[in-house]
Amino acid sequence: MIHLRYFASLRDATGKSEETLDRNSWTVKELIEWAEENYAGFNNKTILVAVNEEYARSEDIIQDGDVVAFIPPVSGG
Amino acid sequence: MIHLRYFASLRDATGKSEETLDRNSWTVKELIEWAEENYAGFNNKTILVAVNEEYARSEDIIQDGDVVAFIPPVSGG
Amino acid sequence: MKQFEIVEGPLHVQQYIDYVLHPGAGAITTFTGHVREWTNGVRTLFLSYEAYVPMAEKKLAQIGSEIDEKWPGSKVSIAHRIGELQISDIAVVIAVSSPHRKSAYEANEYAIERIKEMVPIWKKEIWEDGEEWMGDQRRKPFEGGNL
Amino acid sequence: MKQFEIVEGPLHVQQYIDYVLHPGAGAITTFTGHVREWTNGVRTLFLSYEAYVPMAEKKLAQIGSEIDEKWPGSKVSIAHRIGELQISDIAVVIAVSSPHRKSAYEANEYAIERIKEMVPIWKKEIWEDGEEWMGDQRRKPFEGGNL
Repeated sequence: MIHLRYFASLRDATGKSEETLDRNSWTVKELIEWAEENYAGFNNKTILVAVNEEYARSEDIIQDGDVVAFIPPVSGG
Repeated sequence: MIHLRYFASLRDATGKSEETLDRNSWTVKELIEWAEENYAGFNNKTILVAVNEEYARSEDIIQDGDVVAFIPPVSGG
Repeated sequence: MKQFEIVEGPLHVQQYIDYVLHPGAGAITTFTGHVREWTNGVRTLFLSYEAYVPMAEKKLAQIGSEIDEKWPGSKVSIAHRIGELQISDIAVVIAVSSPHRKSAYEANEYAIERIKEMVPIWKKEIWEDGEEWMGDQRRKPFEGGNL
Repeated sequence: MKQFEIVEGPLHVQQYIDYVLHPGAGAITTFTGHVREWTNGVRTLFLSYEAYVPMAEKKLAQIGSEIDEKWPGSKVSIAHRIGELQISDIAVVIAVSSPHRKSAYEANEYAIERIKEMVPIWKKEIWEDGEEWMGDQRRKPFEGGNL
């Protein structure tokens, strides 16, 4: 299982702040493709993914139990 | 008459913080030369002169009643 | 308070100055980012900030480590507020001390640039006729930066 | 308080931040210069500052005018303390607000450089084995600068 977190515009787009998927061994790239198919408002050109609170690369593998956050363009400060 | 003010190292060098001279129509240059002759520790290469609280140039004329301050290298901040 | 923190209430600058002050500090710079009423002729009513809190605090601490490395002898503390903020409220405070002033200015500006680049915090602007989540358009793609 | 002032007691940063804060300010930077205990391996016991007070306040105000001209929309307040200062005490505080952060950093650094260049304030360092009036060795000759 992987735990997904949605923030800001992506929370608005999905209508949820988290959910759990019964998958593992996906790459980050595969997960983003899944999100693009399932939700409007996801754009792999601007969204980053954090796995267990660290930015991950497209080819990184998501393991069972990981917490995965979709990070839209940040605007702190 | 011109009113002279001494600060910091120049106050230490002259042993006074102010004095009045019975002169007028000196240039700034002439005043500095007078100070160099009368007091140790005056160096026209590093000392600036302010006339009535504004920096003055060597050729500026000091008028009767002016307040003239000798400004050693500053070190605020 | 923590050296690097996300908080829900008002930010008080003095607290962060006190944190970085020590006998070897000759200079302290602070930066505070405030909610500005007008941007390009559009009036902001208020802002709402959201963060991925644990990751944001980690990333603020990472900025602290980067500063330690680039400006040895400096000390930094950073806090960002989340929730609803009114005009003039402080959204972020950065305090940096260093033996000499040049580092204190440079490290402070570095910190705010890095925050805007990669700390997972989002701002929603609320105007009279709408609202929108902001995203930094100048943001570097992942491949180019050291996120 | 005055916008540009020489004071004899402790300086409180918040006061100067409050002075420059307004609804159009998106960024505020502060600089505080503190008495540092060690300089090049020599231990400072305390410092003593002296100023030509009325001229120093005029010159601080002049720096304010220069900043208004160079960074329109910014607002600045500067105070320098005189008398005897202990380790970590604040000697100078500079607060600058501006719509955007870049100006707030630049104008603030400009202010401290100008203070060190031309405001009639002098620092005496008191060590365990002596004391000396300091003078900025990098100071520009009168002819070169815009004092």
